[in-house]
Amino acid sequence: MNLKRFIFNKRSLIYLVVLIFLLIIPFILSPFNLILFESAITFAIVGLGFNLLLRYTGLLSFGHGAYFAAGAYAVAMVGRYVPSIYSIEFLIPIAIIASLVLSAIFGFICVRHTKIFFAILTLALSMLLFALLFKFYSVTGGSDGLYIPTPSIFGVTFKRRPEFLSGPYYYFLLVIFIICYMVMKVIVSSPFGKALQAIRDNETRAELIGIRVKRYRFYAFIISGTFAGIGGSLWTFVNGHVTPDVSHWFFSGEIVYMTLLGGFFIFEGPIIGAFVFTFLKLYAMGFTEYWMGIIGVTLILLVLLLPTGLAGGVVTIFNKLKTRKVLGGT
Amino acid sequence: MLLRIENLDFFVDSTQILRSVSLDVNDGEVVCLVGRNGAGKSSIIKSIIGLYSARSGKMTFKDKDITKLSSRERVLLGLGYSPEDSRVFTDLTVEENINLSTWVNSKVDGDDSFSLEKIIDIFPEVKKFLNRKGLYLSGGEKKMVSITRALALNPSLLLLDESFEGLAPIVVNRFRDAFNGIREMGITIFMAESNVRIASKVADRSYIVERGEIIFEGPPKDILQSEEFLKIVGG
Amino acid sequence: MEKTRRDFIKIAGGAAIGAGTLLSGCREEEEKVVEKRGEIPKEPVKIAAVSFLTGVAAAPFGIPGNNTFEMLSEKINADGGIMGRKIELLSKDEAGGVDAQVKLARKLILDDKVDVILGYISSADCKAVLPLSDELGDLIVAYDCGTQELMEGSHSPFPVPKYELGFRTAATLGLDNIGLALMIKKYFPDIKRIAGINPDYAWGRDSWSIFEESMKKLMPQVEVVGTWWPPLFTTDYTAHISALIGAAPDIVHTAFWGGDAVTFTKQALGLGLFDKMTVAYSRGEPIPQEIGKDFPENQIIGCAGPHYFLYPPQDKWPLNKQFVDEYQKKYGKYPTYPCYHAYQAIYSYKAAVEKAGSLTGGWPTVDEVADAMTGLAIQTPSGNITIRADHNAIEDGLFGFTKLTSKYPFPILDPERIEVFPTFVVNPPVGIRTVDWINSW
Amino acid sequence: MLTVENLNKSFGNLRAIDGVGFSISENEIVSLIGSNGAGKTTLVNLLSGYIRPDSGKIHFLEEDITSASPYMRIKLGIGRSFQLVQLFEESKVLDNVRTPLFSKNGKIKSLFIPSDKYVDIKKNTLEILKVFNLSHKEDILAKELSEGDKKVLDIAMAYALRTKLLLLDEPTSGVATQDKFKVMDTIVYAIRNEKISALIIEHDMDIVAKYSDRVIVMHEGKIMVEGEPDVVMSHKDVREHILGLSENVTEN
Amino acid sequence: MEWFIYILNGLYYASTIFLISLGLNIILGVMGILNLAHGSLYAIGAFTAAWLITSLAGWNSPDVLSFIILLGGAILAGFVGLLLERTLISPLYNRALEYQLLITFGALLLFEDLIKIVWGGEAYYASKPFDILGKVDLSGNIYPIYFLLVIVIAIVVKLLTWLFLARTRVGIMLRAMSLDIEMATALGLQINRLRTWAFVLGAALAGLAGALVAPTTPVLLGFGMEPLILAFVVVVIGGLGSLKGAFIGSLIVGEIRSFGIVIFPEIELAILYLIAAIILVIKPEGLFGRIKS
Repeated sequence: MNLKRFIFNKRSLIYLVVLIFLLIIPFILSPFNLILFESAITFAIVGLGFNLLLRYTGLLSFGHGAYFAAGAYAVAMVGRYVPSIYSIEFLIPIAIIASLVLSAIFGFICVRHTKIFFAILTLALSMLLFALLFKFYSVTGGSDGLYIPTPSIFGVTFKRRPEFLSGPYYYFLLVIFIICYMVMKVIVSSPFGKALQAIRDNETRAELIGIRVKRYRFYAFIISGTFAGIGGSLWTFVNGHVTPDVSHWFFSGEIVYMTLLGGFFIFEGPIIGAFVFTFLKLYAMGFTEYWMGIIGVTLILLVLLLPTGLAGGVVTIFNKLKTRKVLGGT
Repeated sequence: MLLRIENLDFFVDSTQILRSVSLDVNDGEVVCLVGRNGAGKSSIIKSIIGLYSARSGKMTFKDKDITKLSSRERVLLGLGYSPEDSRVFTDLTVEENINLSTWVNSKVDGDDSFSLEKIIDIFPEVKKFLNRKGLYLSGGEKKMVSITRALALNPSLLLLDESFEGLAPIVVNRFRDAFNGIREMGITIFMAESNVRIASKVADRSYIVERGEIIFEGPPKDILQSEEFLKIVGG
Repeated sequence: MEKTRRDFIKIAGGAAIGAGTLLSGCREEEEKVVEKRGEIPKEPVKIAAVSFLTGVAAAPFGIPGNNTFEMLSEKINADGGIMGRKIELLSKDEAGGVDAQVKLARKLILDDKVDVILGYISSADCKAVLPLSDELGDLIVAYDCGTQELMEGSHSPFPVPKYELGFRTAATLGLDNIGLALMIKKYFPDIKRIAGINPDYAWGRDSWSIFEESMKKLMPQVEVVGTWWPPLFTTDYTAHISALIGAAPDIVHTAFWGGDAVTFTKQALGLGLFDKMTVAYSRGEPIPQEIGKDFPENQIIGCAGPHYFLYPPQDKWPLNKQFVDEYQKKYGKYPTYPCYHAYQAIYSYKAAVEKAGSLTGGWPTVDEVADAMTGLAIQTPSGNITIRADHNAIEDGLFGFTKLTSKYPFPILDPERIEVFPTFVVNPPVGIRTVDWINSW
Repeated sequence: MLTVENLNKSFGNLRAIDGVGFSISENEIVSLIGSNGAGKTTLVNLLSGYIRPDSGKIHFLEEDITSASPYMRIKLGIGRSFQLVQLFEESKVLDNVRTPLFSKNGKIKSLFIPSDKYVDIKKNTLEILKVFNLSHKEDILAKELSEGDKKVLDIAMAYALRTKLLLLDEPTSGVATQDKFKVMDTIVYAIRNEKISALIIEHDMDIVAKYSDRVIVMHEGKIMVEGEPDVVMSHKDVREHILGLSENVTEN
Repeated sequence: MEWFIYILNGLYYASTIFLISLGLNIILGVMGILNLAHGSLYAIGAFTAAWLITSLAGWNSPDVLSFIILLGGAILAGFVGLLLERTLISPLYNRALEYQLLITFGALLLFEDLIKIVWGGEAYYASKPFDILGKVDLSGNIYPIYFLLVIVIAIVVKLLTWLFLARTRVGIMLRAMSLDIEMATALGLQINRLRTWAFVLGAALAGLAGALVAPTTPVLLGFGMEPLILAFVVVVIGGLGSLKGAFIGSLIVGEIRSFGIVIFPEIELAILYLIAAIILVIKPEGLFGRIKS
């Protein structure tokens, strides 16, 4: 693609606007909202990975919290037991390895099944991890969870978390997020991604054209879990604390919710969902003590009225407008 | 006229299965749909009982428009259905299988002419395994139970899908007698059959279904005499 | 100090040139930062009170604690407030788990801009929230939670204070469990077997480990015949109780509280546990009131310090009589130890602000309040407390045995067998971890 | 090209395939006909490796593939289509054909390169679509195609694997009567054009007569007759048992 | 004779879990829906019973009334189940799995807050039925009669459910439906009404379980979360959609927990998940699973 076409491409323009918006976020958001925004970015990364399974492989995981927890606890454990390497450039690779190993183990079991069995199996395994994190108090801190100190980034240390979160970490997060976004975007459009979609559409046929269905599901599972792990590790630095709750099925349910809220038929849907959900939840919490009810009602309405999610809804409206315009013109 | 179908179109997703199907069934007739496997016979029958809903077209039964009615409403109006692979509830006893029907029809029908005894007499063999579970029946036994179950709905029109499929020759004759018994009860039969020879022995009138379309209407022996039709419906 | 602490807020606030909708509150904050000494703002002082308002810990701790915060805020406001500023109390629910509390605390400080958070019953919440004080630059005062780890380092001696802006105005669970061991040594010198049943989280784990260490030192002949760790909010303890009966200890240690204590006690009554052994409740003071006269007699009860509505005797210590009377009048119940803890928290803050403010003449900064709070000693309905250099208060330890009397519809502490262990007997010295201190006996 | 020798397969007491032997040469279209239960589908399943024979041999391109896995057979060049089309319904037509090509070329393990960067494969895909008369439909979803196009696409997918022998199970079932020749014209054009062989199971005698080089007739697990369409169709046994054209047929 | 008490403890625990998982499995078997809001129905049963008992405490009502009240929990939970099925679940029968799961998840969130609105955030203590029954001496071991009553009730409910499904019209229709829903439709069974029946029955069983547990422990927000997870474990072990599976699965869970607490007190919770995971790996449809993978 030549430069001129790239610049005047409508899509590039949208990307540019979004990028500029993301770059100035720390200057326009209040500190509290910035922290929320940062945790939304981490959930968006999880959502990207989650949707590789749901949208592109056709598998509904109800236990994605487990891989999130793997990433988060990897950070926490290093902080607790090997503080000498507690800097972000070590922590993230360690988190990736931890979530990769865990999703490989769980994935090996889960990919042999589909549909509700897959959902229940992933749920059960994440609860197993929850029980272990909960039970091994002396190692994991049990239900108290573990404190996450502020890490150093490439040798730069920060005395207080706000200094860390207000600027440097936000941009660091943004870079990781953009990398994750691009990597996932490439993955779903790569031959590998096409193979996954083939499996989703027709397992028998996929097998017939020479795709090893279980093996590719397994690969997708690992990639998806690793993205969750990356999201989990990045989230801990924002949150400052991690508890076994992130491996509870309830948290996994929230990941599913975010993805559907944004609209899982669209690549960017889970990202939108992550942001909307994070702010919705917090503002519902601030607005009323009955925030769970608000989230629940939103979810019910979403399923009943807007099954394609927010992004899907926007696209539908947009398409309708477009057709109307075309009709109007003739 | 008992049943009339006009210009029925049926789709699965974007794939058209039935193409403007029109047919009639008169009171007291035995009408047979003939055609190869996959020609669309089962789809027509399932559309009549309401398991498939037509995209367009009209169905009237006993002069009522049933196109939009639920299966239950159709059953209560007098339709009974025995599907291709019998589909006897495997975990229920034969008696329970048949009782299900009587519970459905008793709700509207205080009709004294209805007698379960008489219905079971169509296939008296059924009495021998009333307490057996569906799982432990042979193929022929399943067919008998399935037809008895449909009859227990006290229907005016019985829809039979491939009732003779896989039956041993001797049993085929047994079933033919049963059909006569059903006729004598005043029940109209609309059946699907891929074997045209069998169709010709039981049916008054037939339709050939090919590629989702009705391409012929007339007595089954006409089919047997036409090389063209025989090529289409197979041996 | 001040500069770095407020840096984040300044960066965010100062950079917000022309920013739109989400700016809420940043400007206000900026004004506060440049406040001049000697002035006392007119707007009320915002105090967030975080206690369990829902859930199983609400009735025994959260509601009494929050009631006390409300009652005392009104009282302070009626008497002219803190340095003339009225208190605006924001009562918040501690329910929802550790993560929810971290988020809430962050919101209270960054979004609601409270002057201080007084709160936290759960040890887990304390551990998770106190670090936020220094991170976000606001005062957080833990008022009730007991974990000794909160202010202790990983080895002795540890540097103090651990948090510059984090405090606790009550003693640790070290007091409860060392005191229990001392009680057992005094009243059951010949026992051979003990067991523990504790909720499976920091509170239960820490309580048991302190108790076990103390027993090893005080009564080395005693054998631990089993420990059980049911999860919090277990509804069926029958299996644990049967296992306990099977293990046949002389005394069972438990740090159960609230609903868990009630469920356990009721089911243990049903299975006849109390016929075979004595149970030592490390912070059992509210439990007899909750269960009523069914609560078994002759069980050992700790009071989380010297907090009891009948001690110090009301005729000898009028502050206790006044507090009990006011509370009873307003809420129809006797105050329990969380009420006393709430008293300590809000009056410590008031005293610290006034102490710091009297020096400068204006409303003190957060750091000045923190400085004033360190080393503060005040009188409370339970006697005296001192907040030490490690930002943790120390108190005496009160223990007793349950006994039914005709005067109250629940067993009270048998006045004949009340034990008060002096402060220095049940609290380690500053900078020494509780466990290390016990091991040094 | 394909040689089958004395193949046997029983299910319980039923001898589904009973001593079947035949061969298919290069660039040959062979139709397989027979009444229901004659063993046609069993035979196709044996050829594509879904079931194993009790005895007998299958050779393909000089190799003994009697016990090769379905996957191996695909690699060797035996493709198959189904009576009910098996498409990637939610994917674009383009990807329906491109994914098999990626698979064939060992590219599906490629994670970090967008599919569109494989220009050759895309070009190849578009060529295949053109051969199968699906040009200009590459960007619509497979589920939105007409039944006839779906059939064609199904075969295009099998073809994309560089198949040398196609096993087609009722390529026109479900296609409307007026479209059946159009569909077959497209398929057979592609087969002839690419010089591959095909074994077609078909009920429709019009199609059998029009497109086959040779017809194999199966009856009760055995091969009854084989030969050129005209010869076979006029064979007495075939007329009697398969086409049911004789009057004095005894019941079963 | 201690083991005898351990078995009884296991039975008691199994009894409540059985009632919940039985309801969950009926819904799963007949409707194919995994009801995440099942724990909330359990909580509603518990709150109803606890609230009625504490409300009546001041009235000096006859003792037997407090036992009858326990049924109130089942009835209200059944009624809430009816509303839930009619309004939210029935539109989703033809939708994908993720929507069915999410709508029950949404219902769960909503119920948690509705419970908070109706009954407030405080815990309810309603131990009257537990207290008045007292204890019994079983060969030297004291045991609360109430727990024995719960075990008996669970056995009775099992028998009644079995009779209901084996002998009654609705029961047989429900079984037919869970075996082959299309055929059941074609026979004219009232599928929608039967689905409602199944859901109400499942909900009422959950409510009954909650009501039975209420007198033994304070009833508070979030009451249904833990039992829901345990019911999942039972369903996974016993088999998806199988009534026998719910029964055997509950016994396994109850007894493993009871003996686990005695023998390996350190890992009482994890051991259940571990067993569930192992069974899932070996036999993913569970020991008596009917829904096939």
